Amino acid sequence: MQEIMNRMKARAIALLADGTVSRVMGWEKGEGEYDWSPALFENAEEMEAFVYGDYAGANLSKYCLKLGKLEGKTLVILKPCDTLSFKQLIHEHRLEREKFYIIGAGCTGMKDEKGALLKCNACKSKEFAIYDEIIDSEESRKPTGVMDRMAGVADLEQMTAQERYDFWQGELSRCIRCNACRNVCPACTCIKCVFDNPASGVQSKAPVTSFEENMFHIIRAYHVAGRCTDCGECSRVCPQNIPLHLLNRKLIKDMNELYGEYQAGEGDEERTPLTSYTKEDAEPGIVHERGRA
Amino acid sequence: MSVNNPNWKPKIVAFCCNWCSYAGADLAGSGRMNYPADVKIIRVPCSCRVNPLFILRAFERGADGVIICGCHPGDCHYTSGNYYARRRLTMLFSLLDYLGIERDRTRVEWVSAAEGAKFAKTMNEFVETIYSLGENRKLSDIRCKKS
Amino acid sequence: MQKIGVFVCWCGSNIAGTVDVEAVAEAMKTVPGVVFSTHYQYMCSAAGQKLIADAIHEHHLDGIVVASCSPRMHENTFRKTAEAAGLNPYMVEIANIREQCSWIHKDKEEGTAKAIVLAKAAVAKLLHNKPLTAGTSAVTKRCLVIGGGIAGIQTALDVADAGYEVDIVEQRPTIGGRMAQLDKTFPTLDCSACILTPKMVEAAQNEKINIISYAKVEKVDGFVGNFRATIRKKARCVDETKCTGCSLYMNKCPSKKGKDEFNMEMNNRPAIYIPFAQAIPNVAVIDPEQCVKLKTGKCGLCQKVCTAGAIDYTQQDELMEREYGAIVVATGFKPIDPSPLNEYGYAENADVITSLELERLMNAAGPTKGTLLRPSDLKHPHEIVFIQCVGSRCDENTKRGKPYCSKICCMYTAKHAMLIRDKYPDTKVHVFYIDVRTPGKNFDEFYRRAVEQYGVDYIKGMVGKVAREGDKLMVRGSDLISNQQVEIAADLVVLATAIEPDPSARSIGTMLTASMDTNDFFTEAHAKLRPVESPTAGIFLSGVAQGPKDVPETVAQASAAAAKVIGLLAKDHLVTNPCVAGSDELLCNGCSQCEKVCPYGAITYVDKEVRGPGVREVRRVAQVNPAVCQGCGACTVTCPSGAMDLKGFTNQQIMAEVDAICL
Amino acid sequence: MRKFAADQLTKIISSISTPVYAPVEDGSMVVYDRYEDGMTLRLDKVGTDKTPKDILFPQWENLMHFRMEGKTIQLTEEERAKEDYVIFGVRACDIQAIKVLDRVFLADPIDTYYAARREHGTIVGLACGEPAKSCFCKNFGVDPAKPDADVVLWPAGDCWYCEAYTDKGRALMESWPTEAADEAAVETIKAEIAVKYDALPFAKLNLNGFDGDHLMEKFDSPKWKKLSMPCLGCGSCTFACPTCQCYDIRDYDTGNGIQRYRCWDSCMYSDFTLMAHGTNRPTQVERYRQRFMHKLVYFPSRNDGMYSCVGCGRCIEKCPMNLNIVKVIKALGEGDSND
Amino acid sequence: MENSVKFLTETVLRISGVDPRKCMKCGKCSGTCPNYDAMEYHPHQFVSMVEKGQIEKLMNSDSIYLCLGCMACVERCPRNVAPGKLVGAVAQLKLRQQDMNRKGGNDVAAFADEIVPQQLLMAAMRKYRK
Repeated sequence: MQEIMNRMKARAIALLADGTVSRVMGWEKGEGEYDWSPALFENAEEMEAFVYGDYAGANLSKYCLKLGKLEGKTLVILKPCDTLSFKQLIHEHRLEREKFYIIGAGCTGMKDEKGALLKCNACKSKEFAIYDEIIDSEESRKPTGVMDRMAGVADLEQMTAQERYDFWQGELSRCIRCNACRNVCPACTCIKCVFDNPASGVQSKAPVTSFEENMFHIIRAYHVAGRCTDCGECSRVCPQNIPLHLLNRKLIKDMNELYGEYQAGEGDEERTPLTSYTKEDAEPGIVHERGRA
Repeated sequence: MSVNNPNWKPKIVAFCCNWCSYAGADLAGSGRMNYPADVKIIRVPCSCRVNPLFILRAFERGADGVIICGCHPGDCHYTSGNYYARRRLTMLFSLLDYLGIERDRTRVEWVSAAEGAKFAKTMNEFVETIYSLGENRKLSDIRCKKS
Repeated sequence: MQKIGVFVCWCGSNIAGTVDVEAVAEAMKTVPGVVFSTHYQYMCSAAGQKLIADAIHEHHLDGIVVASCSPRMHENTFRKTAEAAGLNPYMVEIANIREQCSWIHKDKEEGTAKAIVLAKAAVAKLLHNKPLTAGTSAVTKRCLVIGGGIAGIQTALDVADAGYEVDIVEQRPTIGGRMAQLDKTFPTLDCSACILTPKMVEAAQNEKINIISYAKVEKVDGFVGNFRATIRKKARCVDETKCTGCSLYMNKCPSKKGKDEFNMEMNNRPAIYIPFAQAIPNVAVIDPEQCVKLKTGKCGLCQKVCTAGAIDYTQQDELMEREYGAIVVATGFKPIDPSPLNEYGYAENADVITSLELERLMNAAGPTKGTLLRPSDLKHPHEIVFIQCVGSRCDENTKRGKPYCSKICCMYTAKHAMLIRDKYPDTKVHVFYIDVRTPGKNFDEFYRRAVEQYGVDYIKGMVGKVAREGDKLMVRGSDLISNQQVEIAADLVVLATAIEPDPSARSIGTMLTASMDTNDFFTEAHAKLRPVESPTAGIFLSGVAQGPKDVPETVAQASAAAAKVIGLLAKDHLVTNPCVAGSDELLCNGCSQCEKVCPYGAITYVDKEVRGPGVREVRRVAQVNPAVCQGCGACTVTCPSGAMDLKGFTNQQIMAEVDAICL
Repeated sequence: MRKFAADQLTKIISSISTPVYAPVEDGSMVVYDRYEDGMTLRLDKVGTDKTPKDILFPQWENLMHFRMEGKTIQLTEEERAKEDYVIFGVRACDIQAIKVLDRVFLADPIDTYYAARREHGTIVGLACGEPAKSCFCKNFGVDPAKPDADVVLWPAGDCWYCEAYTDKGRALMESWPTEAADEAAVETIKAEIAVKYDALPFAKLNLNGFDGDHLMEKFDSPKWKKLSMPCLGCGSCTFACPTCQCYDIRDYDTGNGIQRYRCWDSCMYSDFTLMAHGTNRPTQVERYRQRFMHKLVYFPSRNDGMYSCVGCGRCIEKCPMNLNIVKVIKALGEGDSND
Repeated sequence: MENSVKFLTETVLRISGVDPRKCMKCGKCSGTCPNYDAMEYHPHQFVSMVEKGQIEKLMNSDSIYLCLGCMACVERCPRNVAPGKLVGAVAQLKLRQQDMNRKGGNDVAAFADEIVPQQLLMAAMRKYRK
C-alpha cells in the first residue's frame, strides 16, 4: 500500500502541476494512527500530508457533489467499491464526469481501530466501475473479505416475525437521529431531505416514538433502494452501532432474487429495479407466502 | 392473537385506483354486496400513486390494515403504473415483514371495474384477517391514540 | 381557514335508507372549516344544484363537499354547478356515501358513522385543495406519417382528404413498402401492384401530401399538438426535381454488384437505380456503397447520359425541421432471417427460400419474370414443400424465434399453394402446418379451396430436417394425423418465416417515448378500447408496427388512425387535464428517476439557476409538460425528495384523507 | 471518608429507593439508563457512549398538548419532574458538563423543565481510575480524581472509598453499609490518577488565545475552510457531547391535536435556527466554526472563562470522519504548550 | 401408492423438469427423431401421454430403450418442452421400479472419456441394461 500511495502522490502532484486538475481529494493523517480524515489538497506543498492506505476507509464519492460545483477538475481517489457510488451518481445526473479525474485506488481491505471494516469483510469487487487511471498492485487485485454478503440478512429471515421485531426494536431504539447515516450516504443526495422538509408530512428531528424510529429507517432504506451500492458507510459511521446495512442488503437481496441480479453503479443502465418492470414480475403476495409453505 | 378490547373495531384503509378498483367498489355497491364498514376507500388515479409514505402514515395514525387495489397487470389505464406499483409495494411489504411487522396487515389486490364481487370478497377476507391479527401495535404512533 | 359547505344527499331512499343524513349534516357542522352543512333529497336535481349555488353565494364558500353517489357519477355535475356559482370547479370534493356506504351496509348506525368519516375525509382533503385551471395549447395542423407502406399511404390519404397537410417520411427511395413486393393478395387474388400503385400515385398527386423519401426522422420533441421533428433527407445524388425516371443510365452504369433489395436480393442492380417501375417518386437514386464515381472519383457515366442534368454527385444530406400536431407510426415489418434455424438449411441451400422471396419469384417484375424457377439451377420445381410457423410461436427461452403468431402466414401459404397448383398443375405441393388459422372474412373458404379444389397436401406436423441429396431436398417431418414420419424429396422448400417489426421501430419508439412491447411492436393506449393510439398523446399507430396483420386489417387500422388524427387536428386548442404532476424546482435533485417511469415522456430536464440564502448555483431540474402528462402519479412516488407532486391528488391531500379516516 | 467492599456495590444500588440511572450495557454500547437488576453495570467505562445529559436534558420531552374537540381547543401543560432520582457513577468531566448546562438552563429565564429535574436529582460522582487515551479534561480545569458531586466514589480494587459532600449526598449515603476509611489512601489514589492523566497524548493541549479578546482573530481564520471540509454535517458530535444544549421546539400533529415537544438540535444541521429568510450559516464552514467558537470562545467569554468543552473526548470517538475539537485547538491555537 | 397415476406422473415430471402443458402439438420432435420408425410411441406421444398420465403404457413399451438420446427433439422444440427428457425420465422410473442395482453417478466416470459424449453414454447405459 505504501508503494501505491507513493505512486498516487507523485501522479497527483504531476497532474496538479500540469494543470489537469485543480485539486486533489484524498486523505490525511489525524492525531493517532487510525484516525485518518478525508482532505482536500490544492498544491504540491499541501500534498505532503496526503496519505493512502489501510485507514482510508471513507467513501469520497459524496464529497464530489460539492467538488463538482467548483471551478476546474478535481482529482478524486476512489477505491473499487467507491467507484460504484460515483458511477451511480453519474447515472443520477448528480455529477458531471468531465469535472473529475478519477484515480482508481487498489485496495487490500480497509481497517479502523477495531480491525477490518465491516464492508470489507464481504468485498463486492476489485473492479473499477469508472476511472481515468488505476494505481494498484498485484496484491490489491487479489480478492479480500470473502464472507457471504447476505449472510446477516439470511439469518434474520430465518427468525420468526416476533424475533425480527424484537431484534430491530432493540437496534433502532438506540437511534439518536444524528443523521450520520443519511449524510454520509452517497445515495442520499436530496437537496432537501423529506425528514427536514416541513411540507413533506414526515418531517421529524428526533425519534420521539418507536414509530418515528422505524419510520426514518424504513423510508431511508426505501428511498435508496435500487440506488444503494451497498458501500457500507451507513453502518460504519453510526455512532450507535446500528447495523443499518442489513436493511439495505435485504432490499438488494430481494431485488436480486425477484428482479434479477443487479448492482447499482455497475454498467451503463440508468434504470434501477424500481424504475423498471417486467410483465411477469412476482406479485406482492410473494412476501405473504414466504415461510408459509 | 388476542384482542384486548372486545369493542375494538379495526380501521382499514383501501387505496383504489380510479379506473378499475374504485369502479369495482362502486359495482360492489350497485350489486348491494356487503362488506364491513371498517373499510374506507381513498381514491387515487392509479396504484402507482400510492406512496409508501401514505401506507406508513395510515399505520402511524392507527390503521390496522392497508390494502391497495389497482387494475390487473396489463390493464393499467396508464399502461405501466401498476407494474411499478407491484415492484414498489413488494419491496415495501418485504421490508416491513423484515422488520417483524405482521405482513398480513398489508395486501395488494388487482380488481377490475367488472369485479364488484371480487372487491367485496377481498374486503371481507381482509377484514377477517385483520380481526384475527388484532390491533396494530407495532407500527402505530402512540401519540395518535385517542386518550 | 377556508369556508366549506357540506351537502348531504338522500338520493331518495338510496342513501337516506341506511344513513341518517340529518345526523351526518349535523355532525359535519362541528368539523373545523365547515361553515355550512345541509341535506336534501336529490342534490343532483335542478333544485339541489340551486341549493348548492345559493349556499355558495350566501356563505361565501371557498369549497364544497357533496356527500352523495360515486364521483364517477356526478363529480362533473357538481363541478359545473360550482363553476356556475363562481367557484373553481376543482374546489369540489365528493364523499361517496352511496356505492361505498349506504348500499353495502344494512345497519343504519354503522352506515351513518361511516358516512360521517367519509365526509370528514372529503373535507380534510378539500382543505388542501387549490383552485386548478385547465390549460390550453395550440394545435399545429399538420401530420407526420413515419413509413410509406400501405399503412402510411392510407393514413396519409385519409388525413389529407380531410384537408390537413401530411408528410410521409419513408426510409427507402420509394414508398410502397412490403405490399409493393407482393404478387397477389389473399383471399381475392388481386394483383397487389394493381391495387397499390394507384394509391401511391394518388398520394403523390395529392397536394396536401408531401412525400419525403430516402429519409429518416432523426429527432422528435414537443408534445401532442406541438411536435417538432428533425428529418434527414439522405443524399440521392439525383435532383428529384429534374429526374424524369427515364432509366437511360441502367446499362451504362459499370457497377452491377448492388443487391436488388426490392427482389429480396435475389438479383443484382446497378449503383444507380429506381427500385421498381412504379416507384414513387419515380426518381433514380445512387447507392453510395456501389457507385464508382463516389468511391474513386472516376466514372460519371450516368451524368453523361442524363439529358435532364439531374445527376449531382456532390449532393449532401439535407436536414429539415418541421412542426406537426400528430404523428403516425407506420413503420411496418420485415421477415426474420431463418438462417439460425439450421434444420431448414436456409443458409446452405439456395432452394430453401422464404415466402417473400417466393412472392418475388412468382411476380412478373421479379428476377425470373414471373416464371416459377428454383434459384439454384433455374429449373421448374415439381415438388414443393411449404413449412409453416418458421420462427413464430416459440417459447421465448428457446431463442428459436418469436413468441407470437405472425398471423398472415397461413393465408399467404394457402395463396401460394393455390397459385402454384393453378399455374403449374404438374407440381405437387405439401404444407406442413401446426394449425391453420383462418379467422377472416372468406378466409377459411379460401383455405378449403386450396385443399379441396386445388389438391394441396396439408400435413399436420412439423419438419425436423431439410437436407440436400443430389438435386433434391429431403424434407423429413412428422405426420401427426397418420402417426408416422414422412420424407418428401422436394425441389423447393418455402419457409413461412415469422415477421418482426422493422429494425427502425425501436429507435423511433424511443424518440417518440411511445411504449413498445418486448418484441418491439408499439403498444396501444388500451388493448381493446384505444387500439390505434399510443399511450403517448398525439402518437398514433398504423399497420404492422402495432402487431402482425394483413392488408385489409392494415388499411382498416390506417383509416382508424387517420380518423383519430383528424379528430385531433380539427381542434384549434387542446384543453389539458389540470390534475397533472408538477415539480418543485427548489426540491428537485434532477436525478432523472421520474423520467424513467413516466409512460408519456412528459418530463424533461432543464438547467436552472437557483438562488437562495448562501446558494447560487445552476441545477438540473425536472419540468413536467402539462399538455403531455396524463396524471398517473408514477413520478411522484419515484421522486425521493418529494419534489414531484400531483395536482388534485397531492401528498398532503391524500395524507389528510388518511388522517381523517384513521381517527 | 467512608468505604465499602466492592461486592456491596450492586446491593447498594438496588437498595436505593428512588430510580437510579447508571452506566449500563445496551448491546455494544454503554449508556445511562434506569438501572434494574440483571443489567450489566459498567462503572469501568470512561467516555460512555451516551452521557448523563440524557437524564437531565433528554433528547426529547413534551412541553404541552393542544387538544381539538370539534372547533374548540384545550391546552394542557406537561407536568414538571417531581420524583427524586439518583444518577450513579458520573465522571468529573460529565459533572463539569452539568455545570455548563446549569449556566444555560438555570440562568434567567430559568428553564423550569430542566430545573425541576436538576433539583430532584442526586449525583454520585466517580473518580477516574483509568483514563482513555482520548481524555483531555484537565486542560479544562477538571480534576478527574475529584468530581464535584453530591457523593463521590473512588475505586480501589477490592473496595470503594466514598464521601458525601452535600446534604443530598449525606441523605443518600445514610443507609449505605459503609465503614470509616483512611483519607490518606484516597489521596494516594488521587495522586496516581494525576500522574496517569499528565501522561496522556493531549495533556499538554494549549488553550491560550481562546478567549473573548481573540474572538475576531479566531473567527476570521482561513483555516476553518480546510478544517470543516470533511464534515458531513451530521449530529454525532453534538449528540455525544455532554454540554451541547441546543434544542428545537416542534409540533406533532396527532390528528386530534398537537403535541408540542422539544428535542435536541445540532448546530451542524443545515436547518439549525432556520429563519424565514434562510440561515446566516449557509455552508458547513460556518456551522462547523460555530460549534467550536461557541465551545471555546463565545461561551467562556460570557461565563467567566468557563469553557463549554470538558475534554471528555467523545467527539474524538464518535466523528465518522475523525474530526474533533483537539484538531481545531491545535490548528487555531498554539498547539501543545511544550511544542 | 407407488404406482398411482399421480405418483408416476409427478415423478416423471420431477425427474425430467418438463412441463408438457407448454406443448403446442406441432410434431417437430417427431419430425426430427432419427429413430422414429423403431419406436412404438413417438416423441410427441410421450408428451401428450405423460400429460394424460399414461405413464405405465410408456414404461412397458420398448420405446424408452429405443430413444437414442440424441436430444435433437430437445434442441429443436420451439416450445422448450424437451420430449427427450421425458423419455429419459420414464426410462429412469422404469429402472427404479425394477430396483436394479443401478450404477451410481460415481461409477459413470469409469466409462467416460473425452471422446464419448455424455448423452450417448447415458443412452447406452440405459439400453444395455435392459
